[in-house]
This record gives sequence, structure tokens and C-alpha cells, in this order.
Amino acid sequence: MDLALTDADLAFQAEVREFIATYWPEDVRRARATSSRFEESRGHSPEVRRWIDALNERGWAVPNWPQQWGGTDWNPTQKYIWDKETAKAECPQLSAFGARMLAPVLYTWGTEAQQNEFLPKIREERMIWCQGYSEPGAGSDLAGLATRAVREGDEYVVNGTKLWTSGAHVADWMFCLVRTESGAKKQEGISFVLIDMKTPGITVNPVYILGGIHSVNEVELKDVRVPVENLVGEENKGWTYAKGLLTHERTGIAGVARSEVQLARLKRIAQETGMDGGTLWDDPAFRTRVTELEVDLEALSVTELRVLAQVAQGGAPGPESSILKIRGTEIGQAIAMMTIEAFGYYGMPYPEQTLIDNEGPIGNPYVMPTMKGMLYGRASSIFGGSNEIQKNIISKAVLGL
Amino acid sequence: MDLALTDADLAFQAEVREFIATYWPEDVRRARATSSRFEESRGHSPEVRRWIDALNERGWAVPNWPQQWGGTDWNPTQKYIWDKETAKAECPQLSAFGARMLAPVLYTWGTEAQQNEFLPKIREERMIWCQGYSEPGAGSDLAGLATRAVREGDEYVVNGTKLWTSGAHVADWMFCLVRTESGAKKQEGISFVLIDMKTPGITVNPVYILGGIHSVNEVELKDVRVPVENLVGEENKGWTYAKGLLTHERTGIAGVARSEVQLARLKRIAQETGMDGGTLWDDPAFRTRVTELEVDLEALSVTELRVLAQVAQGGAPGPESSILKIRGTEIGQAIAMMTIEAFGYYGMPYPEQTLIDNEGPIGNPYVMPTMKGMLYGRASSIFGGSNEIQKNIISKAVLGL
Amino acid sequence: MDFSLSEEQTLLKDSLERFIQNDYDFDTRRKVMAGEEGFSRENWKQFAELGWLAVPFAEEDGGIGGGAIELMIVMEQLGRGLVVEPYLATVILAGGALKYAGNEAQKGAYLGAIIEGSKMGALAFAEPQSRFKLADVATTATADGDGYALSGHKAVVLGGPSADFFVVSARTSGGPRDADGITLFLVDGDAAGLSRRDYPTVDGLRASEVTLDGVKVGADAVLGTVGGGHAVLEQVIDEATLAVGAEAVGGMEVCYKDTVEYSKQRVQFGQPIGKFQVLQHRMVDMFMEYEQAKSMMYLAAMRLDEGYGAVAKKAVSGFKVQVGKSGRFVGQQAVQLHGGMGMTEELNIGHYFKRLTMIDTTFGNVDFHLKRYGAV
Amino acid sequence: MDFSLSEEQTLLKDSLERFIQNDYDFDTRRKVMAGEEGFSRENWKQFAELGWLAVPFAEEDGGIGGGAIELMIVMEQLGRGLVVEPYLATVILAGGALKYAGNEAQKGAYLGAIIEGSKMGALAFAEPQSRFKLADVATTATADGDGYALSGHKAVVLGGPSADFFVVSARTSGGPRDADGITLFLVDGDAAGLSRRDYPTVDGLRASEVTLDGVKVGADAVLGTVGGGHAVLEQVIDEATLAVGAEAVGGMEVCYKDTVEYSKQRVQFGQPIGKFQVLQHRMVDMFMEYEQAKSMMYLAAMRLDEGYGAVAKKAVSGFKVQVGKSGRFVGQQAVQLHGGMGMTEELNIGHYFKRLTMIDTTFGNVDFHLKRYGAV
Repeated sequence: MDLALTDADLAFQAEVREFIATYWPEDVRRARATSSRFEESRGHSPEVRRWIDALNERGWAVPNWPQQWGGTDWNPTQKYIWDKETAKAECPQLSAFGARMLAPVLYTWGTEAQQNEFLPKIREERMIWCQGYSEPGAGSDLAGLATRAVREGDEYVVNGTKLWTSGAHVADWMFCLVRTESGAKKQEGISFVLIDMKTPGITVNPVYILGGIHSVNEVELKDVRVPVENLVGEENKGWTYAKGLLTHERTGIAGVARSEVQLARLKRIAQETGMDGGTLWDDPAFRTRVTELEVDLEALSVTELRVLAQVAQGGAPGPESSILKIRGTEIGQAIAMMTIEAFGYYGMPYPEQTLIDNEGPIGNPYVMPTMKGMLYGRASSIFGGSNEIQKNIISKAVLGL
Repeated sequence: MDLALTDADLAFQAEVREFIATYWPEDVRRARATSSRFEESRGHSPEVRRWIDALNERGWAVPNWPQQWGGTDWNPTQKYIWDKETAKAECPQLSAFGARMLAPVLYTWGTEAQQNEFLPKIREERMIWCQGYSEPGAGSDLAGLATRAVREGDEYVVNGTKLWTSGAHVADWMFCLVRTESGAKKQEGISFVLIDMKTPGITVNPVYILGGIHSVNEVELKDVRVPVENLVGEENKGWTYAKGLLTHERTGIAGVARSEVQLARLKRIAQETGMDGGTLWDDPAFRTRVTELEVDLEALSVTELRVLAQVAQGGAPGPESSILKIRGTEIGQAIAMMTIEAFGYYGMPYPEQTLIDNEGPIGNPYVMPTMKGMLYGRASSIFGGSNEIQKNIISKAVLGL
Repeated sequence: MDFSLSEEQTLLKDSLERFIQNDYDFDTRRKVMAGEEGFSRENWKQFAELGWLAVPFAEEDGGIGGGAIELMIVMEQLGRGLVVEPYLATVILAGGALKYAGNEAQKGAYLGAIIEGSKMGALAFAEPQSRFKLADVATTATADGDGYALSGHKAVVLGGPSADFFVVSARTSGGPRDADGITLFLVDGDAAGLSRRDYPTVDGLRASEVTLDGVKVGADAVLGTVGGGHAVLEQVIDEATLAVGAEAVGGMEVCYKDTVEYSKQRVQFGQPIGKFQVLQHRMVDMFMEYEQAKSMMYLAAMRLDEGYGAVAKKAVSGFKVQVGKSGRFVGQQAVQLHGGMGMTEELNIGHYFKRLTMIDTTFGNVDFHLKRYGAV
Repeated sequence: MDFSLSEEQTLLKDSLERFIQNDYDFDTRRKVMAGEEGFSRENWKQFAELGWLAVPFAEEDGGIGGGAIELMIVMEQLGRGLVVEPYLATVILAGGALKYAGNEAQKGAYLGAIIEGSKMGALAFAEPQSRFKLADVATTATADGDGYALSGHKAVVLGGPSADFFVVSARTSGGPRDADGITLFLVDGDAAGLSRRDYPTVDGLRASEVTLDGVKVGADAVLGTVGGGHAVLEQVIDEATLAVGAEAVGGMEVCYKDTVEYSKQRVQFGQPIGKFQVLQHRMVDMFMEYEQAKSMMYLAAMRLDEGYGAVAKKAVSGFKVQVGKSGRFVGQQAVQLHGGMGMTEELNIGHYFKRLTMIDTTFGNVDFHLKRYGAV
């Protein structure tokens, strides 16, 4: 039982740090972290493009994929180091829907043609994906989805409405759960298909999130014709693939490293915020609450390490892995709320982008990205299986209730 | 809208204070509050007897009863003043089972004979009652009770086991819910009977509560013969009476005044507890938490006033009355836990009574009564309808869910 | 001991309720917010006609002589409607300073205009370094001829963009955080040397950064006594704290009730989500938080009306602590239980959440008021 | 990065688990507690035979050279069994002081006896006014011939009643709360002038108030350096904090698992109460609190084994914060979900609750360790 890194690990860490310093230097990082263009900062500025290209050149774009598709041979500790260092430096990530959500399904269940066609483009971030899962009537109860795909010759004809589809307005393709059969159990009869967003019959309607953020959409599908070769795996087995995918990437889900960055930022902001002639950081009440969060986060970080160590030894993650998402989102949300609180009155200004472009930010430059992150972050305990659903799952799977 | 007391109210308050100063003076109060004889302190020392006799002589023993049975003509504000002043002075109360639980049933649904026989004795605290409701298989699900009463001639023959029966070991009589018919709904077929504890077939087994406190019991009833004239109201309607009784006394249930006394005591203890050369009260962290409790308690106290004011104007208590018990027990438990925490290491000693009698208390004299109160107080969120059950009720009755 | 409203108070409440229900639905509000000024002059005129702008002012000044309870009634309803018109800024903050410190001439010049809706004002009290401490004033007022010259930076001045005049706190003597030596000044919105940077706030209001660069005012611009502004500020801000707290209570009521209604209609797993026990208990918790906040609101209003002093200050701080905690919980859970819908701009819930979040840090957060509550 | 136990560690854990399971059921514990001494000398002998009393001591002193991880393993299991034998007092507290500060002669005289189970000890460090501050020592040691005379009052000395010897902190120089000037002394249990008032604690242990009235000791009774006792104390108490924390983690595991089991069996309203969603989520929360505490336990143990310094101190304090919060929640909810049964002396749950509650204030409560965590 020990937490020491081996010499090899340390050498690797140094290598990663150097790579980051070269391709994602401090000034780029700060510019992006203070950008009030929250949504757009998720897209591809020249700096982001350069970073992604460098990743691909170095072979580090998709560490977790199988090596044959561009993955690395890193051991779990190295992967952990990579995640930690890139998160600490707030490096951009590949769009998660392609690289983290779809790719594992494709390299596990996809046809060779699908793998050859899509995996390289995802790895190079030359093809952006969105995820067509939720529907107006199927949120927490995802399996209650109603979008239908009817086979006609070599095509499926798809009709229905998807909701909360992140990035549908910028996506090239969508991977989508559709009902191909009305089974006895609602989990049956669902298929997993890939849809080109340029196919006729697709309408993308923006859904503005609190703060006027455009990130999610409603996607209407009206007689959308999808070639049968775009079915992934077997017909009616889509739920299995989607579920496997939901539990695929355990680590990272807790957002520990990101929260560590945010917590460090909160402390710095408190140290720079005036109060009573000193700073907010001198206030024992505020400091106590930040310290409480720090302990919570450290505990979660060790829990994540425990999961990682199990995987490193070839074991399956233990029950403690199930708490990562719940605690991770709770802590992330709490940090965001406390940062808003730290700003005091300066948490309120929410100027239009043109004003910021012309005259600079109002108050602390971190206000706008923090506020947008806080508002958007409320979704973290709702989307992808709400925390209530997570507890139902733990109750059943771990406690046997 | 105002909180002012009228001149008449103020005069009444002065009268009450004088009465208390005479019959329950400060030294008696302190001796009782620091007594480690937690259980026995609920019984009848000469001082308590004197207080109860004085109450009866003055006609103040049972303010809430109808005047014909010895109640007062006080308005709700006067009742509030009485409750507040007696709680502040930690005056003993009549045994709640007789005076608060049974009596309303008797003066509402009892026969004249029952009323004449029992009410005066309860008022004078010459007859101690216990409540035979819960059973091993019927806790939160009280209506699931299984004790049966079979009519044989002029008697019911009662068989079954009651559990958590407070004070059964000192009680003269028990009011008891028994099943007289197996109805379609489990709430039907229950009857409300009065049982003399000296009747053959009754065995009282002590159940020791955490800390070795003997307050509750298991009561075995084996072929216990109860005269039919001891049935209250109609046969099979007992559930109605018991339920009415459960919602009868709204105010007081929050324990606001008692919590105020405990909170004031906690502050004083913190001011007397050494820390870093000063006192615990100088510690901002501790003080903040006490202040938070103080605000919680003040809010609850105003909520209670709102309920009282509604009743004063002849209205029914609004939905806010339903929160009194939940918040009251939460706050009471939190104060007790913080007081234990204030004692530090001196929260641990739990000497036997003989040691205390011979050599005095160890550390702060409030330790033993606080610890016993804290342990016993865990039951406040369980017994009499657990807080979970309370929330189920509010969810249905107030929110319509 | 009486928690019921008088006849006049009930009429006032009814008139606000009617307005919110009939003339201020969520779509109307959105349109109003999207306009140039971020609120409706039309509505403001109506407020004046309905007498709402006269509520806290004495009858001899043309007001209706309302107290804290009347302000509470107004703000609770404005909170239910998430009303963006700058009632707080003009009537309670700027108007409050005039009410407590104005001489006859000043009241004559401004209060009548506020009441009839022809002038709007703002109170510029906070500064970039001040956080919630009213005595932390770096803006200076130096003697200049018969009058003063004001220089400094006033932060996040609510209602600043529409203000025809400002009440500005400035230091005429004393050290940087001394309570003594702060003076309040009436400053015209178009005074030379005063510039504003206007912006919307995240919760749908408008505010300004106000920069004063040697703004000249006459001696008659002094509101109250020279150096004695802090006591006025404290009382005005305590009333305003009651006001935003009441607004929050109104918002919480909508949040919890709408969530209950939503949970009865939203079906998942074959039943309304309101049938799930965990959500039921969560909504019970929301209800309880709302009721506790309401209790503290009543207490604060009644204590303020009994007279301004330690007891009232404590009650106001206690109320703000409760509002901070309850508002946060109720707002967050309303969003959570509405699921994705709670996250959208289209639905009201998220907007209440934003306003509740911002009210927590307006006039002092929980930490600030807990300390004040414990110290009074 | 490795969270697995070595073979020796696994054997140690297994031997404890076996003992708890086979020889320390709840009834046995009750009988043991009811005895004169409140624990079993028989069990103590067995602890010695199984080598548990040797765990933290160096091999050259007859120990097995275990570190913090081994202590953690032992204490977690003792916590699961709610073991009342004074392992903490003798092996970790008194033994720890000897381990870190004892000279050869002292180790020779005491450690062997501890390891073979023939001597028990206690650490008398707290005083009525000291709360959790180790440097707050009013007990004095004044020079007396070749040795010292000790006078003062030591509070709530765990294991005091059975102690053959005490390690006592006393002030040889410096002001009342100076870290410098505290000296540790070995004092025989039957020394003239030493008196104890023995009593049971609410969580089933035994402790004493120890009064020293001019107790004479020789210069050879000084443990470590004169005036340098504080550093030793701090390290011993940090190890002991890990120990009681691990004990709490063991207790929490039983609490949450027993509650889950109970909820599957207890039927109300026609179904096992474990089918009610609110209780399900509550038990999930208990599980999560337990796992988080366990994570911090691992961290603290590993950091202590990496070497004693700021990093280790911080990890220990973080662990104690987590244990305080988690232990309280898990203990309270275990009682709540067991309903009336949780309240009784007959069932184990309430006893875990009591021990968890007392661990919260042992060696510093949440406030104390939060502050220390933030300051390190």
C-alpha cells in the first residue's frame, strides 16, 4: 500500500509536462479560461487545433483506445498522470461524444467498414458527433424512447424527436437510439444507428440554456432515411451497447482534476477579493467552507485512485466507483456556487459579448466563464443519468435493495 | 400584523412568573436540571409534587382542557405565555400520556362514568397512564397492530404484545389499541380500551435504552380480561380516536421553548469551556454553528407563533403547522449533539449513579443529563410517527402528491 | 400577536397579485427584458397609478405612509412575478435615503417625482473593494468652493442605467473603513464627470459601474448631515434587505409550487415523478424551507416596524441568513426536479434560480449576516 | 500507486477478523464490559499471543516493526468488533510515547512488558482546560533533588483504571500554552501522590481523572528530552488519531451493512422497509460516507508511513474531519433506520452510534482539524 510514483512514472510525468508547456502554454490557457465565449471556447480556435494536431502527431490523442486504433500502451498510472496533468493545465479535450462515447461502441461492436471510416476522423477531431438519446418523453427513463426506425429495403426510415442533444448544431453525425421493434420490455427493440446530419428530414432547433447559452438542441427527424450499413451491431440490441458505454469510462467521470483547478482558482479569487481592508481569504467562515470542500474533494480523489488501482491490477472497479459521479457533480457544483459567492456584487454583471470585446470584462475576468460554467453545470447532476437515478442504481447494484 | 403583547397579556405574564418563582424556584430548577437521575427525575420528588399540587389549587394544571374538567379560559396568547414561561423555567409537566394524550379522547368520546372516574385523577396526577400502541410488528405502520381483544360476555379477553411502552413499569393504567375485528382495511376493526395494569395476565419487561435508561418496556398481555365498560367510544372505531389524538396538540410539539433553554445552556457551557486560554465561545467555527442553530430555532419559533395566531383567530392551523415536529426534533437533536461536542473529552465520563452520589459529577455537572437527554432524544425523530412518516403525510396532505 | 393583514394591506396585496397574474406573465416579462432599457416605462406608469411607488413615503410627502410590512407585501409579490422594473433601486434604495435623510427641499424635488413615476434613482454605495461593508468607502468628496467635488468608482449600481439621479456615498473625513465621515450626496445623472458603464445582470436586472471624476455638487446636494451618512445607509440597506428577502420568499413560493405541479404531470417509468418518495420528501423539504423563510420575513418586517434598533437589525440579519440558505436550496432543487426543462431559458424556473442565487449575495451573504446576527 | 495489502498485512487482518467473528460477538462484549475491569484479561493475553500488542514496535524492541498501515488494519477490525480492551491506551498512546521517546533502558523496562501483555499503560495528556490543544499543559514538574515533583490534574485518561504506568505531560518551563517546555514523564501507577478517580465512559471504555499531588520521580523518568515533549506528543496523537479514525471506519462499515440487512427483513406497510426509496437513498448516502472515510483513512496511513511531517499531519487532519462528519451521519442514520430497535441497549447499533459520537471529539473535533488542515 503506497502512493509513490515509480521513476518511470516520474519520467513520463516530466515528458507530459513538457509536451503541455509546448503546445498548450500558460498564456493560451489563461486566455481560454477567462474567455466569456463559453460555448465557442468549446469549438476550435487555432490554438485548440494546434493542440489536437500535436496530440495526433505524438500518438496521444486517444490514450484509452486500443492500440490498433491509435491508443497508447500506457499503464493506468500513466493514464492517470496524463488525465491529471492535462486537467491541471486545462488542456482542451477531444469532443467527448466521438472519442469517449461512440468510439468504444465502434471498436467493440462496429463493422470493420465503420471502424475504418469513423475512428480515424474522430481521433483527429475531423468529424464531430452528437448523441441522440434523450427525448421529450424519455429523460431519466431513457428506455422509454419513442423515435421509430422502420426498415424499408436497404434503409431505415426514422421518425421522432430527440431532445437535449448537445452540439447537434455543429455536429456532422449523430449516433442515435431508435426503436426498431415494440418488445415486451421497453429495453428491448432498441437499435443503435449512425445518422449523417446532412440527411434530408433533420431539423435542429436550438434550446437555450440558462444564461442564453446555446449548447443543446431539439432534433426533429422526419422520414430520415438511414442506410442499413449504419446500424451498429445487431438490430434490437442497441440498449446493451448504450448501457455498456455508460459505464465504460469510470475514471474522469468524477471531474476531480477539473474541480482541483476550480478550487485553486476559488482560493486565488478569495485572496484577491477585498474585505474589511484585508481579503475574503482572511474570513474564517468563508475559509472554513472552502476547506470543507477541499477535504471532500481530496477524499473523492483518493476514491478515484482506489478505482484506478483496482483496474491497474486487472480487477473490476469495486462498488466505490459508483460514487464518483454523484460526489463529483456535488463537489463541482458547490465549488462553482462558492466562486460566485466570492465575487460578491461582481457576480451579477452579465454583459453582452460585444461590450466585453470592446471594453473588457466587468470586475474579475473569471466572472463570466464561472457564471456560465455554474449555470451550465447544474445539468451535471441531471444529464447522463441524474444523481437520483445514480442512487437508485447503487441501491440496487451495490446494496442489493 | 404585530408581535406586541397587550397590557392584559403582560399582566398575565407577570402573574405566571410570580407563580413559577414561588413554586418552582431557581435552586429547585437547577438541582433537577443537573441531576444525573434522568429517568427518576421524570417521577415525583417532593418538589414536583408541590408544583403539581399548586397547579391544581390554582386551576392551572390542565390549561387546554375544557373548563368543565378543570381547564382554563385563557386565550391562545395566554396559553403561549404559559407554555413559554414554564418551559423557560424547566417546570415539570403532568405526565403527557394522561393529560395530553388520553384526556382529549376521554372528554370527547368517553362515557360520563369514564370522565368522572379518570379525568380528575389525571389532572391531579394521581393516576399514571401509559400508551399501548406500538407492537413488535407495528412501528411506523401502527395500524398493522395484532393484539386481539375477543368479547366474552361483559369482558374483552386481550392477547398480544405491546412494545416501546413508555413508563409501563410505573403506570397504573394503560390506554390501548386492540384489534376487535379483522376488517378489510387494517385501520378498521381497532378499538380503544382502558386497562388496569394490575389486571392478571400483564407482564412488564423493561427495555433498556442506550445509556442504560429504563423508560420504555415490552408489555405482554395474556388472557387479560377487560370489562366492556372500559371501551372508549364505539367498538372498531379506535383508530379514529387515536388519529384525532395524534394531531390534537399542535403547539408544544416543536419543543421550541425547551430548545431555547437548551441552546442558552449550550452557549453558557461554551462560555465556560476553556480553549486556547480563552473559551470555546471565542472560536468562530463553533460560534457560527451555534448561531446557525439559533436562526433555525428562531424561524421555528415564529412558525409556531403563526400557527398559534391562526388558532387564536378561530382558524384551523395552516400547512406550516406540519413542519413543527420535523424541524423541532432536528433542531433539538442538533443542540444536544453540539452540547456533547462542547464538553470535549468531558463528554465521555458516564459514571454510575452511586459514584456521583458519593463524589459528585465528573467535569461539568450538565454532562450526564445532557448525554442521557441526547441519547434518549434520538427517539424523538422515531417515536410518535418518525420524521420519514411525517414527510409522507405532508407530501400527501399538504402537497397533494 | 397577530399575523393577519389589515384591510388596506390586503387591498395592496390584491392589487399586486392581480397585476402579476394578468399583466406580467412570463412571456411579457421576456419581451420587457429584451427592450432597450430592460424594463417597461409603461409598467412603471402603472405602478405609479396604482400607488405602489408611494408605499414607503410619509403622507405629508405625498406617500401613503406604509412601513416595512407594506414593503414586504409589495416585494413578495414582485418576487413571485420576477418583476424587473427597478422598484428596489428607485423606491427603496434611492427613495429610502431621501425618506430618512432628505430635507424639505430635497424631498420636494425628488419624492414627488418618484411617486408620480417621473424620476428614477439609484443608490451608489458599493465599491470594488468594499464587499458588504457599508463603511468601506474610498470615493472622496473634497470641499470645492461652496460645494464638493466627488471622485471614485461605485460598483454594480442597481438601476444605474435608468437613474435620473444618484445617491452617492463618499468620504468627507475619517479613515478608509470608518463609519464616521461618510456623507451622502444627491448627484444628477447627467452631471459632468459622472460616467456609467451599463450592463444587464445575470438575473435580468440592469446595473452600472459609475465613475465619478471630480463631479461638482453644491452644498445643497448633501443628504442628511455631513459625515453622518453611515447610519442612514445602514437603515436603508436593512430595509432593502427585507425587501430582497421578501422578493426571494415570493420566488421560493413559485419554485416549490411549480415543482409540485410539474411532478404531478411529468411521467417517467410509467408514473408521475411526484409518486417517487425521494422526490416527495425533497419537495416537502422545499416547502419547509419556504415556510421557515416566510416566518423570518414576518419577524423582520414586524421588528422593523416596531422601531429601528438592535432588535430589528438582528431580525433582518436572521431573515437574510434564512433566505440565503432556503433560497439556494429551493432554487437548486426546483431546477433539479424539473430536469432538463429547469435548465432552459424558456421555462421560468431557471430564472427564479438565478435571481435567488444573486439575492444570496445582495446586501451580504449568509456568512456576513450570521456574524451580524451573532454580534448584535 | 498501490492500495493492496502485503501478505503479512493480509495475515494480520485475517487473524483479527477471525477473532472478532469467533470470539467477540456482541454478547461476549457485554459480559466483558460488565466485569470489574470493563475488559477481559483473558482477551488481552490472547492479543499478546497473536502478536497484536507487538505491531507498532521495532523488531529490536521485540516488536514486529509495523507502521501506520498495520495500526490501521488492527484498529479497523477492533472498530468492527467494538472491542473495549485498551489497545489504544496501552499500545498506541503509552506505547507510542515510549517508541518515539524512550531510551534503551525505558524501552527495555516497558516495551517488552507491553508486548507480552504483562503491563498496561495510559497517556495522561489532556487537562480540564486544554480541550484539544496538546501544548495547553498546566501540570507542573518542578526540580526536586535529582528528580522532579509533579502536580496537576489530568483529565479523562483513557485506560487509566488498568494502567500499571502513566506517561504524563507536565510543564518544566515556558508559559501555559507554549509548545516548548513540556516534558513527558514515566510515572508508576502506584506512585505516592497519584490518585485516580475511575469511571466507565458512555461508549463502553474506562477512564480516570488522575490527580498528581507532588508525585516524585527520578531523572530517569524523563521520556525523551526535557522540554521537548510536545513534538513527541503530537506524533503519538496523530498516530492515535489515525487509529480511532480507523476504528470509526470499521464501525461505520458494520453500521451501514447491518442497516441494509435490517431493512431487507423489517416489514412495515406490507413490504420490507428497504423497498422505500427514501430509505434506499439514505443507505446509499451512508455507503458513500463510509467509502469516503475509508479513502481518507488510506491516505492518512500512507502519508504517515512516508514520514512524519506537514503532509502527514494534513492527511491525518483531513481524515479526522471526514470521520467526524461521516461517523456522525452514519451512526445517526443507522439508529434512525433501525427505529426503536436502534435505540436499545440490546442491539449493537446504538453502541456503534455512541462510540462514533465520542470518536468525533477524541483528539480534536471537526472544527479543530478543519482549521489544522487549512493551516498546514
